Order: sequence, then structure tokens, then C-alpha cells
Amino acid sequence: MTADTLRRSPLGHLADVLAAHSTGGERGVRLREVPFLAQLDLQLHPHGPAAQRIATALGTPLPTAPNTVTAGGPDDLQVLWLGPQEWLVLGPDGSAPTTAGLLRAALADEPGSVVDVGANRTTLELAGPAARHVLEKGCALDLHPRVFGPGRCAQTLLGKVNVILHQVDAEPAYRLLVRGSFTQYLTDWLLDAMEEYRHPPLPA
Amino acid sequence: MSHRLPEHPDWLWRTPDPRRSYDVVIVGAGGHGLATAYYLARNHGITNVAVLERGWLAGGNMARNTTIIRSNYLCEESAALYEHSLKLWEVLPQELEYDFLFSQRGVLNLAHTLQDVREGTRRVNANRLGGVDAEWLDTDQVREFCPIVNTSPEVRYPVLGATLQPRAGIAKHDHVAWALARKADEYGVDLIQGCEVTGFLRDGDRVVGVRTSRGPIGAGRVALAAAGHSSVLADLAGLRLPVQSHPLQALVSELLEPVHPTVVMSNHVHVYVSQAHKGELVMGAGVDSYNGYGQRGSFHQIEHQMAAALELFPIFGRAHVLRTWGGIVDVTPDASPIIGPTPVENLYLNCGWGTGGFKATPASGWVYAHTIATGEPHPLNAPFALERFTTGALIDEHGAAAVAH
Amino acid sequence: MTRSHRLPYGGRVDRSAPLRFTFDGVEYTGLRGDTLASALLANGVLDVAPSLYGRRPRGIATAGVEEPNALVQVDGPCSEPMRLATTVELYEGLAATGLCGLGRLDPTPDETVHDKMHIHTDVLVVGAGPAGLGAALTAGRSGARVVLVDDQPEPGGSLLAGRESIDGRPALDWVADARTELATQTDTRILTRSTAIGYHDHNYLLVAEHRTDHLGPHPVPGISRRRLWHIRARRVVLATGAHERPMVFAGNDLPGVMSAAAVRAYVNRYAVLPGRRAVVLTTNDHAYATALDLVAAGAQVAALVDTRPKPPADLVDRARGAGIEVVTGSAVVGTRCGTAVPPGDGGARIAAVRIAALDAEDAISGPIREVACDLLAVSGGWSPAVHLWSQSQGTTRYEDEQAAFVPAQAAQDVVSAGSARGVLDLAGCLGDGFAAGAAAAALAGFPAAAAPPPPCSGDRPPARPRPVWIVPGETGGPADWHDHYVDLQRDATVADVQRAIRAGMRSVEHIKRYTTIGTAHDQGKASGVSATGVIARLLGARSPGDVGTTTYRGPYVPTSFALLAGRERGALFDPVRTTSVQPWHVDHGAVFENVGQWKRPRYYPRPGESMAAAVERECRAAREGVAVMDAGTLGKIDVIGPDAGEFLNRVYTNAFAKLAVGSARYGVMCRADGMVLDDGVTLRLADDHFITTTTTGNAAAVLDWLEEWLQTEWPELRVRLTSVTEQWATVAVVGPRSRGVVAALAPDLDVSNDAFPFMTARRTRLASGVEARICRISFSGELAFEINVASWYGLATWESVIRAGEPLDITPYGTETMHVLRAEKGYPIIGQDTDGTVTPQDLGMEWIVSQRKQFIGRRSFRRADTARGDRRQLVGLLPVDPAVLLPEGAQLVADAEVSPPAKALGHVTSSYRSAALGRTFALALVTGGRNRLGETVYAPLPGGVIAATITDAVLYDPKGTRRDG
Amino acid sequence: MLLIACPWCGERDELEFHYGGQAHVAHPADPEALSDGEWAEYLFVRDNPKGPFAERWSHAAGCRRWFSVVRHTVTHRILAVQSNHPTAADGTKPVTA
Repeated sequence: MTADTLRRSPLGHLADVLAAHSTGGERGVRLREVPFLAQLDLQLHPHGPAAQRIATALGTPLPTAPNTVTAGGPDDLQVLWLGPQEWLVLGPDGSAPTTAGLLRAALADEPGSVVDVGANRTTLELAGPAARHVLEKGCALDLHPRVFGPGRCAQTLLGKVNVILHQVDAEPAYRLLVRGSFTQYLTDWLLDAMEEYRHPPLPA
Repeated sequence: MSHRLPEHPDWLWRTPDPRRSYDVVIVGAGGHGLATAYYLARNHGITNVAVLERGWLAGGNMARNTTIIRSNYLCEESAALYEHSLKLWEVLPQELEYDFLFSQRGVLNLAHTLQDVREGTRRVNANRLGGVDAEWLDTDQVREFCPIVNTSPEVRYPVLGATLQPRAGIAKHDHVAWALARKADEYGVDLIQGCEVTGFLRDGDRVVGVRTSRGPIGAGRVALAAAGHSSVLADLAGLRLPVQSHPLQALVSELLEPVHPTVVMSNHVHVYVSQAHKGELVMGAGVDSYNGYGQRGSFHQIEHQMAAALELFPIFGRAHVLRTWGGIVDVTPDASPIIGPTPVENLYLNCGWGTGGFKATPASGWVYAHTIATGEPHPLNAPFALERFTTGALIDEHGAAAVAH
Repeated sequence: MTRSHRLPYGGRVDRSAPLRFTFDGVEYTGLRGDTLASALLANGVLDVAPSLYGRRPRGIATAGVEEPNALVQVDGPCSEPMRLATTVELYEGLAATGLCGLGRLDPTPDETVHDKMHIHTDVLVVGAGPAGLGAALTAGRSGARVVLVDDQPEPGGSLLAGRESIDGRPALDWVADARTELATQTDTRILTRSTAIGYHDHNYLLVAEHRTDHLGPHPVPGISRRRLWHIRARRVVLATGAHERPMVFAGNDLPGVMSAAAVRAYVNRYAVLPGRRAVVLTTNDHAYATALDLVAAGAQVAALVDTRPKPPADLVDRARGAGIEVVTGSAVVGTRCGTAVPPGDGGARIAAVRIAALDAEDAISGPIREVACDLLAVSGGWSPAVHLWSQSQGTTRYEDEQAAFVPAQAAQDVVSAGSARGVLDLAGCLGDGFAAGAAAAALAGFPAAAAPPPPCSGDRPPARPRPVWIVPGETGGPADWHDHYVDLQRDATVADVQRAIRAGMRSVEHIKRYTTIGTAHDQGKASGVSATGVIARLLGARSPGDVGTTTYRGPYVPTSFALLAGRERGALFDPVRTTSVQPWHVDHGAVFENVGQWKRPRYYPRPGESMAAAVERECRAAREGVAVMDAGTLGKIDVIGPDAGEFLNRVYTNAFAKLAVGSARYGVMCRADGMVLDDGVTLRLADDHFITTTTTGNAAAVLDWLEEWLQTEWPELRVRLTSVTEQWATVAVVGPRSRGVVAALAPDLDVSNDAFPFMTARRTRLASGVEARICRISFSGELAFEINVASWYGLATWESVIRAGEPLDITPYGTETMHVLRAEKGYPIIGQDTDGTVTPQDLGMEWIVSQRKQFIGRRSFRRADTARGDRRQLVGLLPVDPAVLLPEGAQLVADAEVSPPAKALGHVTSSYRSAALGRTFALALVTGGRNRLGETVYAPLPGGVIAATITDAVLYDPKGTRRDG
Repeated sequence: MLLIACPWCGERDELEFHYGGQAHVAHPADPEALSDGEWAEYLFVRDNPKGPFAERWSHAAGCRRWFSVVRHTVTHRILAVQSNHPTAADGTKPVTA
């Protein structure tokens, strides 16, 4: 078994910095890394028998409505719609081998793929009353609660970086899944965007 | 101190009605059409010529470019053509008796990566061998030549050096067009504005004239010079061209005291900027990816252009964009123009200049006039024939000219 | 000290908040709520700077964004050029300098932050005057999301400058109530100090908000100075108001000639009296209110000159009732400048006007009389502010009845409301706004009960104006009228327009360019239509509608570069991509190279070591010992599915379908035109599973390319692609002693050549416990291994390689050494040794081009030019002097003596000093190069000619004996 | 900034997409059977109308699907969006028709 002391998440060394830049209160916003989530990229035909088998195996159906998330199962998995034939299965740290096994078994001979992408991206969590405004500084999606909310996800651009955006709470709280090589840049970008909310608002 | 522009002459051109026929009808009274008419008259004695313009003279890309003139292209064929152009630019103010503010202040092409450096030195060496003036400047020399360029090693893409073409520069576009128009008019060429070509008159496989919004006009030869609308016109003649039309934007600032002594271009950071005679900063933005005839582009191109400009020129932070506008560039697969005969007899083609049209104006007119007058391409435009897309002998400028300028 | 021009009461200024400021170095006092212009006027300062070209004295002429004269440089930590005194809000300590139309860039770094915000709305209302407020109220009541933007510090628009009543109360009380109601609407947002600058396709608008400018020159912690709002709106209501036009008459540029509406604004909004003895000149009803308000404020109105022979009787009666002489059917035909100016009271200023009657043809038809004044308030008519409308591609038409260009056909989901579409009375604007807001909300899916607008009083629909586009001069003709200014900032006159027309110009665009009218800082905002009128008159056109306007171009107001750049500056300009090993590279002094967006270590100098020495040391380690490189930046794509082999067969020039599981193969892919696109090694992990690598800079493009073919051409292929570039950290362990290092790291793995041959891969668990895939791949010709681990373990694995290699003096190396090593072996770098015109055959790779299968680009090899035998081909070059390094990019010719212009045989693509070869060498693309082996070519360079011999591209270990160690 | 309706993800800014030029230009089934002229036509010649244009876009920053759009090249109005993904035919419904 691998010693976890060898593992480094892209932002592990910045945990203190993220915490120090987070603020509470009416216009607060918090940023943290949620490292080492299990992530499996799943591709298959959404209406074949395998899809049904996978739903059973995971304990939750694959979302077929674009930009939505399903969740459930004993492993507390979340399944994000990425495309008409592609999903991202998220689970707790360490769950990838088991889940991948389940998925591959359920896929059986049907064409499709299960690829471990857990180390390909890391997860940032941005939460707090000002979280949406921080995102709006660089994300052109309509994030108004009427349009976007908990259980919604989207692959989109934040600033100059591709992200998977997943709203996890109405507070609001969002998870941002970003490729490892862009993590430092995106973090710098977010900290800069959050700076405003560490200061008193502009007097009216 | 800002300079007042030189006054335009007291007389420019007539506003004639079209005659029934001409020896040559040129479609498009932009820079290339006007230069072609001028050189048909001057070099070949052909003056029974009409230049037909859908809108107002020189109102298309000629009115919309960023006026940079240079000849430091990568491919030998391109460099030769543009160098011919530069030599003509050097004599035209006098020849046309019109001060169009041709200013040989040099053009720097910055290098920001080792690959840029390789490409830059390749171009400098190729240019020198081809008889085009070119120098390589290191970072310190760049700073000396243009002190406001941010040469700090701390920037995202530090300046590693630059090519310099000292004879390159800028000119005032309207004045250039009007200078050519005035001389063409003087030679007897009819410049006919508000006259849209709606079709071609044919006699079998031959073109014998054009249909226009002001009636049919006969022509011994018809020469297209309608950048931005080349495909639309060629379509009327049943020709499909390897050309796509894209939006390209530019902008100017308000008038500012002189700070920028030269022209700076950066493919990598994506800036090209000069400070015009009166004091405004003139800049170009990127070509939009999609086809468009709307003479406007996407705003993010302007925003990116500004971010890039400030990366290289922090002093521009508090300058203001006064006006933006868009043109339509005809882009070919190899980013090089097409000049020559077409499969349709008596129909000639000049298109696909992408972002290089303005600087080519005189040479384009020169070689196109030659081609129209003699029926054979001039040696300088022979490589730019339509057939190259069939043979594969492309003149691929993409390597060094991946962005607009 | 000058007499104050501040009125003792009224206005929207805070008399409890005096503010000190300096202008041109002189200290003055103003009030909170002032603009710089109103504060200057309150201090009796009228002229700001002379004109740029004519050096004519020029005064404040308007109270808003259409100001042609009052340009200033706002000083401060980073001074800003070319602001308008009429839009700069006063703050304590403001320092400004007048500008004659030419700004000055301050080299001081600008520390302020500019940011952007992206929002969506159901209804966007531009302009918070009566029409805009009405529209926002009704739209907001429907539950629709509403954004209301206005460039002023507070809503109200024209009501701020007027004295009208709404609902029986002062109009500004209604405005306050409206504001309160909007604030209670949960999804309504009001942006003040925010100017809509651009209206783009698909209802995309840009709004520039000045957030802290009014607070002073210093950054406010955390708050951006300005913000650019990107607003996507379902429906747009443009309630942008109208601009009052100037008039063209002799001497119309004197300080003291001011827009009548501006005069009214200075009196009512700013409580400033711009003059004490005024004359009002008008073509329409509106200036009557100015005249009456001036009288009410204690000024004298010496005459109200109306171009109309019969202005509405009620207006005339009211004016006369206030003691104003009304002169009808007349115009001001000249002005006189005062010479004796009270000390300190500004410079030159109007002292008198000359008034004459005009006949139906606008000719002077009676005696001229002079009336003394210190202010001339002019209303040449109203031009709806159609700038944004026109930017949205909406058309306009000339309305004779109103003498104005008004919106005609919409091109997007937008309406104009109020005076922006030519409705000029308050009741009309309110009604228009209420209706437009309700309609916009309904069209956005939020039907609302129509609420009637409140009743109002104070004005009424205006009577027909009589525009006089050119008030004739007292003598001569248009060619002589050199002091009839059409464009103040450009000093362009009627005489200039006449000259353009005489030169043959007919198009408004040509005349504009000939005269430069409309090209100055104000872009002809207020004067543009007047200029069209002048041109129409001189061309003999029936109406300005036959001449047309020039195109309205964005931005609506000048917008700073810094705001458009936003936060994409410095570290946020462009992403820096790094691998998981980056901290080690930084700690160990790597010098980095930008490769695409990646930062890659170029070399690792020891203290005091030059690059050449470091690279030589690193090369030697790789050739003689063991060296290690971070190869994690290479693109990696999982290709999975029963047809994966077939798919790769179609995209690579060589065959992959029969590659054995566990084996790797180098491949080249071409574009459809046959030119090399990318290369890399593909490994078969299972029957239906490959992992393919791309070059660092091309990873995204190659994935796009593969997906495009798969989705659009070959949807029948059962293949799935997944990018895994960052999933894997890749550590290349290179050199004859690499086997020992890998053996120590991976104790379970038999690393012998027989058990683990070249171009195969093995899965193993490293001694650290980390799962790894190790490949025997070499980009140097040496024995080499690539260790792939999940990137979480990249840094730890790198460090364990370093530790395991320590006894062997393992040496980290960067891209520079990698380039030398591969070049010695003749391996090309796509993008360096190729440029988009190079085929695999040109690279000497006929062996990799299958003759037995179809693949992308194959057909192109048969084209006449592509099939030529004398294309530029990749060869090696050995400089005759082995110490001389050929510069990369050097051109090659056949003769030592060459005089330009000459044709090149080719050029040097790569060039290095090689420790292994004990000399310099290069790679080059040379015409017919492979038939020239042994020939000497020459590189003419500024410092002299370098001779070199053409050789095979493979210079080091041509037999490949070293790859197995 | 065009607003393009991805058939799957809905309306997104143009920046999320890659442009793919004219739609419905198939790779020739047998390139070897084509003359140089015909091959050049496939490689390089595309329609370039001033008016409605059927073109391809890929939602590169989103679901990464290619689809077709009919857009007017002067007004930029989008007249039709069509998914050409095989799944669509199999019953999965894009969010826009």
C-alpha cells in the first residue's frame, strides 16, 4: 500500500493561504481544496443495457439531462453529466479502484470507456454569500438561482481556464474541477477575485 | 506636439456617369483597384478604364486598416512582392504629388519564445538574402529602439529580441487612396461610385462586361479587386475560390503626445501598434475565427488586444479607446494572395490578401496591371496563381504570420 | 477674488461639503455634487484650453459626454489624459490641467485595479431618465430580472436639470420614490456612474462603471476603480435620451456659447449661473425653459432669438411675461468677443451677439443689431442618442417633422424609448418608458399588468422646430465662412466643407475625412447631425436624410485600455502551466523556457555556470552516465474501444492496428494536405486500449483534431478519447547507467534487455509503493526509461529517482539538452524542424508512410509539387570549422559569394554544440538535400560566411547501438 | 461575442466554441480516385456566402460535441442549430432542436 505521505495534491502546500484569504459574514467567501477525490471518466451509450447495469451498480442513474448531477449509492457517489455520452463519476478518496471495477464489469462488452482521471484534475470549493459574484468576474454562465443551482454542473470557462463547475449548495457553494497544470493559475485568479470581499463594500 | 495633417488638394476626382463600355473594368475602388487603374494608365497606356465601386471610394478595407507597411515576409515569393511594394511606396509621394505621410520609422517584430527567436532570425536572414533590409535586435537594443516596450524579464512572455526592418513604417491610408484616385482620374480613368456589380456579361466562356446597379457596362477585360467580397463576386461568375472572409478589427486612441517612435508587432502576445502622425495610437486586434461580412467582430478580441497591449506597453494603461471598427479580410489557406487570370477568359482575380493588403497596394496594382495588360502574370505574381492550390506549391506564410497585422 | 457664480440655493450640490481643487495650478473651491465643469463655472472659469490647431479660446460648451471643448488631464498617482471636465466628479484635492485636445501618458505604473463582471438579465434598461425609470419600474414589477444603467451619480436624467412636476410633486420626488421601489425589487439592479459603451450581436452589451473615480485618485482597498459589465440581455430598452445640437453661425465657438440645455443643467442641477446677461438662440421650444430658468435664477435674458417666424404663442407669452424680448424668425449671425475681461474671470468670452432676421431660404433679410451678453445659450434642435441603437445594427431614418434621425428598424431584441426615439416631452417619455418596460418584460416571459404613467406638468409636446443648418455670414459665401465652426475640436468650418465639395467630394464619408469633421475626441456626438445638415445644404440636398450620417462606432464614450484589459494583467495575463514536479525545479535553480503555456526547465545551471557549460554537463551525463528529465508536459490521450487500432491507422501515417499489447510505436500524423501535424509515441495497453502522446505545445490541438475526425467523419468507429495529460507524471531516466536506477526504484521489475526490450512497457509497483507504468522509450538514442505515475506521486517519484541516482551522480536536464541529444540523433522537433510545409518524406521518414493503407493526408503526396524529388529535405550540417556554431535560422546558398537578392537553398532549423561529437552541428531543410550529401553550402551572415558540409541527419550512433545500454 | 446554442449544453458564449468552417463537407470516400483538381477542391475550397451559411462548431470548452449551425454571415443571426451526433438519432434529446 502506498504511503499517503508521498501524495501531493496540487494545492496542498497552499491550504493555509486559501484559509487566510477566506472570509465569513454577509459578503464572505471561502476557498479550499478538496484533494484526492476519486474521479472516473465514463463514456458509453446512454440508452444501452450497460447504462442500466451501471445505474444499478452505482446506486444512481446516469444523468441524461445535460448539465445535471445525480448522486447516491453506498459510496456517496456523484455523477456529473459531461456530454451526451460522457460522465464524470466522483467519489471519496480511495474509492476509484472499486468504482472503476464496478463500472468496467457493468460495461462488459459494450463499447465505452472508464478512465481514472483522479489525478488529472483537482477540486476547489468556493462557498459563501459572495461566491457567485467571484465566479461572475470571469464566468459568462448565467448563475442566477433561477437558472443554476444545487445539482447543476457545467463545463465552461472561468477566466482563461476550462473548469467543470458544480454547484453543491444553495449558500451558494460551488466545486470547481480544474486540470492540475492550471491549478496554480486558477487559484491566483480566484484569490485575486475574492480580494474585494475582504474589504468593506463601496459606500453607496 | 501633435501635427496637423497636410491639407488635401483643391481638386481630387470627377464624378462621371458610366460609359457603355471600357477596355478594362476594375471592380472595387479600394487601394488595389485604384493602384491597378493608375498603373494600367501609367505603365501600359491603358486609360479607357472604369473603376466601379459599390459604396464610396476607398471605403472598404482601405479605410479600415492599421496602415503598416513592411516587406519582411518569410517566403521569398512574398518578400519579393512586398519589397517591390516598399520600393514603390518610397517613390509614390513624389510621383503622385500627394503627401500621404509615408513614415519609415521601422517595424519591430518581437520574439517572446525561443521558437519566436528561431523564426525571427530565419526571417532576418531570408530577408537579407532576398535584398530586404532586416536586422536582429537583442532585448537591450529593443529597449533602446523603443523605450516604452516592457523588456522586463518578469513579464509572462519576456521580450527575447526582435526583428527590425528600418525601412518599414506607416502611411495615411485615405491620403494614399485619394492620391491614386486623383492621378487615375487625371489619366482619364472613370471612378464610378455607388455602382454595384450584380453579374457578368458573357459571350460563351468569355466575360465581356458587367451588369451593374447602373446598367450593363461592356468591358474588354474585367478585373476583380474587391477585398472582403471576392467570393461573392466570383460566385457571380461561377467561380469558387479558396477564400474565406473573416472579421478583423482595429481601434484608435485619442490624440496623445508622442511616446511611441516606431511600429511594434508581436505575434505571440498579439499586439501591433503605432502612433499616427496626429498622435493617436493605432492598433489592430485579432481575426475572428468565423466567417463574417458584417464589418464588425467580437468584443473579446478588443479586450484581449488591450490586455496584450498593456503587457507590452504599461504606459498605455490610461489611454482610451476612442473608436473601434471592423473590416473583412479574405483569407486563403496559405495566408498568401491570389493574383492572376482565372479559368474564365478575360476575368482576372486579385484577392486573398488577408491582413497584408494595405502594404501591398502599389505592387499589387503594378503586377495586376501588368497581368491585365499583357494577359500574362508578371514574374512577381506568377507564384501567386490560383493553380498553386492544385499543385500544392503553396506560399505558406502561416509560420511567420500566424496573426493579423 | 472673483465673484462667485454659485446660486445661493437649489441644485443637487451639498453646500455642507466644500471641496478644494486646483485647475491649471490655481486653487478653487467647489461643492460635493459638482462636476469639474460646474465647479469651474461657479468660480467664473469658462475657458479650459485653446483649440488644438487654431489656438482659438474655447469654453465649456455642454454639461455632459458630448462636450467638445473641456478636455482635461486629471492629475494624481497616475494621471489620466483626456477626461471631460463635464463628466469628472469633483473630489477633495482634485487636480486637473486643461488640454488642447492632446493628452499626455503618465509613465508612472498604474496601481489601480480594473475588473469585469458577467451578468444576465431579462430586461436591460439603458438610461435612468424619465423613460428609463418608467421602463425599469414596470419591467421590475413583473418579476423579471432588470438592470438599469445610467452614467450619472444618481438617476433622474433630464429631470435633474429641470423643474417639472410629476404626480403633482417636484419630479425629483418621483425619482426618489422610483428609486426606492426599484431597490425593493429583489431582482433589479441599478448601476449608476455606468455608461453603456457597446451594443454587440446577440444582445451583448458592455457597461463601463466608474466605481471610485469620484472618491479621489488613490486606489480604494479591494475595490476596482472601474468595472466593465458584460451583460447578456433578453430584451433591451434604450432610454439614452437626446443630445442638443449646436448651431453653425459666425463666431459660434467663442467661450460663452453654450448648449441651452447645459445652461439649464448648470442653473438647476449645479446651482451655477454660467452668465449674468444671456441671449438664447433656438430652433425649437426647449430653450424657452432655459430662458425662464435663467430669469428665475436672477440672470438677465437680453433676448430670446427663435428661428421660427411663429413660435407657439403660449411660450412667447410666458417669455415676454418674464420680461424677455422674443425675437422671432431670426438668428444670431455673429458674435463679438469681449476684450476687457474682468481679472481672474477666465479669458476671452462672448460680449455681444449680432441678430438678424432670416427669410424662408435662411438668408439674412433685415437689419442687424447687436445685443450685449456674456452667455449665448443655443439650441439647434435635438438628436436622439441613437449611438447604441446603431451599434446594434438598427437603422435610422430622418424625420423632417422633428429634424432628427430617429430609430427605424431594429436588428435585435431592442426598443428605444423616450427622447432616444424622438419623444421630447415629459409625459410622452414617461408613457413611452412605462409601455416599453412592460412590453420588454412580457417578451422576456414576464407579463405585467400595464400601469399608467403618473401625470406630469411643466412641458408639453413640442411644436415643429425650424432647423437652420447654416446661419449665413454677414458677407461672402460658404467658401469664406472660416469662423462658422462645424467641429470645434477639429477647428473645421463651413469653408472647409465647401472646399471638400469643390474638390469633388460628394459622400459624407469623404467630406468627413477631407475635413476631419467628427473624428475628434467627441466623435461628433452633438455636432454630427449639424455637420450632416451643413453638408446637405452645401450639396443642395433636399434634407440631411439624403446625405445620411457616418457610422456610429463603439465605444460610446472613450474607454481606458486598463478597463478593457481588466484583471488579465501581470500574473493573470495568461495561464502558466506547470507539472507536479515544478516545486523541485524551482528549488533547484532551473532556468525556464515558455513552451506554449507551459514553463519547462530549460537547463539547471550550477552556481556560476553558463548555459553552454550546463548543457554540456547535462548532455554528458545523459550520454555517459544517467540523467533525468520531467517529461510530464507531453500530451496524453487514452484511445479506447474495439476500433481504436483502426482509428489510429487512419490518423497516423504508419500502422497501429497490429501493434502488440505492451508495445509502443512512434507515429507521425499529417494534415489532409499531407504536411506533418504532430508526432509521438503510442503505447498499446490492451487490445482495445492505447495511450497516445503528443508534443507539448500541440496537445489540445491534436485532441481536437482526433475528436473532429471521430465525430464528424467516422462516427461508426467504436472509439472513446479521454485526455489524461495531467493524470500522469512522466519522469524520463536516460543514459547508459539508467538501468541501475530503474532497477533500484522498481525492485519487482526485471529491467534486463531481454525481459524488458526497447519500445515496450511494464506495469509495476515502485519500491515506494506507488503504481507505475514504465516504458522503454528513447528520445536521445541512449538507453532510457519513462516512469509514469499518477501525478499525485509525481514529485515524490522524481525525488526518489534523484535519490536512487545519487550514487551515479544523476543529473537533471532540461529542454535544451533534450534538443541537443535528439538532434544528434537526427530526430526532428515538429514546429522547429518543420513549419507546416514539410511532409514526412521531407523529413526522411518514408519508412513511416504506409503504402498499404489509407490515412489522413495520403492523397496529397501525389500532388505535382508535393511529389517533387527536390523538395526541401532534412539533412545534417557540419560546419567546416568545427568550432563555429551556425545560427538557427541561417539561410543556405550554394556559393560562398552571393549578392542579394538571391535564392536560398534552405535554412538551418536546429544548431548546437555537441560534446558527444566534439564539434558543432546542425539540422537544416535543404532543397534536394539528400542528393547533396557531401556538398558544401554557405550561410551568408552579417559577420561573414559560414561553410558547412551536408551530411545525413543522424550524426550520433547511426547504427543505434546504444539504445539497449 | 456571439451566443451560440450548443444542442446539448444550451446557450454559451462563442469563446467556449471552436469554429469548423463549412458544414457537410465530407471527406471523399476514395481520395485516390480523385484528380488533383478535385482533391484541391476538397482540401481548400469552401463556400463563403454573404448570407445564411451552414457551418460547424465544436463546443470545445463544454461537451466537446461538434454540431451544425446556420448563421447569417452579415447579421450573425443564428437561424438553425442541428446536432449531428449519432446519439441524437438514438433518442437522446439535445436541449435545443
